[in-house]
Amino acid sequence: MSAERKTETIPQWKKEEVDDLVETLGEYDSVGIVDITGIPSRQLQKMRANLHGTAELRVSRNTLMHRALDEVQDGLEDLEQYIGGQVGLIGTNDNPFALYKQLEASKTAAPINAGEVAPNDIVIPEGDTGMDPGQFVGELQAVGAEARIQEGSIQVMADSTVLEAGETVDDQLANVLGELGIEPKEVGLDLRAVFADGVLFEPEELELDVEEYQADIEAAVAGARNLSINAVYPTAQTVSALLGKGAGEAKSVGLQAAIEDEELMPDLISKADGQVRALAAQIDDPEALPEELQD
Amino acid sequence: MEYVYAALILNETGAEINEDNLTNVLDAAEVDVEESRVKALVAALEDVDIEEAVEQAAAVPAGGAAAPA
Amino acid sequence: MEYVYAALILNETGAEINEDNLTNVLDAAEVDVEESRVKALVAALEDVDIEEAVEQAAAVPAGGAAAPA
Amino acid sequence: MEYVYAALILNETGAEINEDNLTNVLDAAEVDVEESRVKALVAALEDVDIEEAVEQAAAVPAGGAAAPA
Amino acid sequence: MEYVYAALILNETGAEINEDNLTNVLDAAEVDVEESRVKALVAALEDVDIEEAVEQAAAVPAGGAAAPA
Amino acid sequence: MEYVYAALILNETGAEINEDNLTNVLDAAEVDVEESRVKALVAALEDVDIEEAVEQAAAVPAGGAAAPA
Amino acid sequence: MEYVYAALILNETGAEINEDNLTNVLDAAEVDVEESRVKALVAALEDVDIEEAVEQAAAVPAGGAAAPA
Repeated sequence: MSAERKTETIPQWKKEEVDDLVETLGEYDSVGIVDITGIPSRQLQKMRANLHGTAELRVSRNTLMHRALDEVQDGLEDLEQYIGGQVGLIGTNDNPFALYKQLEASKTAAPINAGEVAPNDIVIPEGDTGMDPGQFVGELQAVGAEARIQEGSIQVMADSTVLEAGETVDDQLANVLGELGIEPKEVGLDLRAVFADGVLFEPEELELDVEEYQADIEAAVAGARNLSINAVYPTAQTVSALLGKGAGEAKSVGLQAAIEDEELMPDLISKADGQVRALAAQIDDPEALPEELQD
Repeated sequence: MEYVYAALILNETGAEINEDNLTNVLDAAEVDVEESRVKALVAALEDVDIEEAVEQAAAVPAGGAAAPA
Repeated sequence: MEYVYAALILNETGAEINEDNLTNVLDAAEVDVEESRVKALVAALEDVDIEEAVEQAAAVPAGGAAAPA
Repeated sequence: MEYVYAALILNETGAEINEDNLTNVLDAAEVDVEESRVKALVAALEDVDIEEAVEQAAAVPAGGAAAPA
Repeated sequence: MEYVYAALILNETGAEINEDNLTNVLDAAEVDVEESRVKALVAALEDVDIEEAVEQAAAVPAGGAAAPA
Repeated sequence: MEYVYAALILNETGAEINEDNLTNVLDAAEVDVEESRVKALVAALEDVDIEEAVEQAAAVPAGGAAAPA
Repeated sequence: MEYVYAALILNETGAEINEDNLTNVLDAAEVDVEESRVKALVAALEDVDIEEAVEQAAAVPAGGAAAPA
């Protein structure tokens, strides 16, 4: 209904564009808003091509994207709060976590220019710059790096944070970073939010700690094994351990009781021999011991 | 081990570890449920402190929980 | 851990560890399923070698020190 | 553990570890035998090399056999 | 070791570890029972705390799990 | 362990490890000798290479839990 | 070694480890007893806590490989 009304107020091409966006949105289980700020259009084309098969990227006017999301509703309107600046719509039938991972992995490093705001802390890493001694050491020190000349070259003695996230890069720092070849920016499609099957995810929720999951699985498996063995509920995976446990228990009882069993004899003899040697070790007088027990 | 995992899920949710509940969970995973294994599991877990049995390494000196009859 | 246990049941049965299957198992255990956790688990397991994790856990007695309550 | 011990006895005598034999041994010890546990044990043992499991246990030093009798 | 296992079953059930009971269990397993071994076993176990001995076995990883890396 | 020690004394002297000799040694130590244990010991040692068992004991550091292979 | 084993037998039976008792045990094993060695052993053991020494050795090295099949 509302769509009908809107079509009267906007030009035909806009209507078609919105319809098209709506149609696109309908094709995907998950829809997200990505930040494309600063990505040159040629690079954007390449990124779009790389996503082919897993996700579709649509760039349109923000107002039209608002309109399209609003039209679809179903919760997608919640994404509107993330529209702002240069953004695009991204749709995928993949798991949103997988989408996030793919986008993160496809980000590339880029140099930062004077006047730009640092997206994260900028660090000049410890190490040999490979540069010959010269005035550059002073420039490094001026931007806050712990640099000195050592063994014939300019070295940074410790990881040095030269600019904090949110601060603006000045000419001098841009120059130093350029000389060092440090590219502190990550350029790529930056996922702001994804709406997937009724659930809205922000980036921090989409970043998975795979190691933690691995650890959880190991803990779960180990716990199940413990339970199976401790409760003596044999499974194909634990019955060997239970048999081993039973055999070990029998052996322990057999050895403690010195049970005259053929299987236990070698161990009982070993035990006796060990005891003789242990006792002999406490005896200082060689006269009291046979040769084989003397040190 | 799927039977044990099923019991552990029920244990986490606080649901009773009985034959019906275990069977439901296993059914949902499309396990071809063997009644005797379900029964055996319920019987084995009857007098067991599951938390403790899960945490206690199966191979470690038994303080008490180790060898329930 | 109930989500992980559910995944392990599916792993044992050879069923695909996807959102539907996980949700079914958890539903059957009357877990109040959080879709986002299911999604996250499915995604995370794409990068985890479950068999390896299972073997790893089996090789090492879990629990470490004896801690009988 | 009585079910496991019973299986180990049968293994030593070379008798088949089946439900009947296990039940006989346990009955003789006046164990209140639960059929389901017997079944579960037999099922679990199906693909297991008992000799190997027992030998591995034997290869491990028996826990500090402290106070001699 | 079948004689020792028989003793362990009796120990679990709480039955007395005497010649008759041991013989019954071993008979049921179709062991060709040697009276003198049964007698010797009873005598050997007389002064041993079986529970303690069993628990000491648990100090060692059952199934020969190698020390964790 | 006194029965085992007695057997090892006989082994050292080169005397036969039979019931009479074992009984003599144990009698001399005023052990209240149980014939059945003596019998069982003789039987158990029949196929055991005592020298080998002793050597293996010497090869393994006593007290140290040898790492299982 | 036989002298030390004889001492261990006496230790187990609770008999005093003196020259007479040691000599009796060794005689019974038809050892050609050397009096000076018996004397020396008795004297040497006077200050030794035999129980402790024996227990230290009790973490038995497994003669696993020697176990008859």
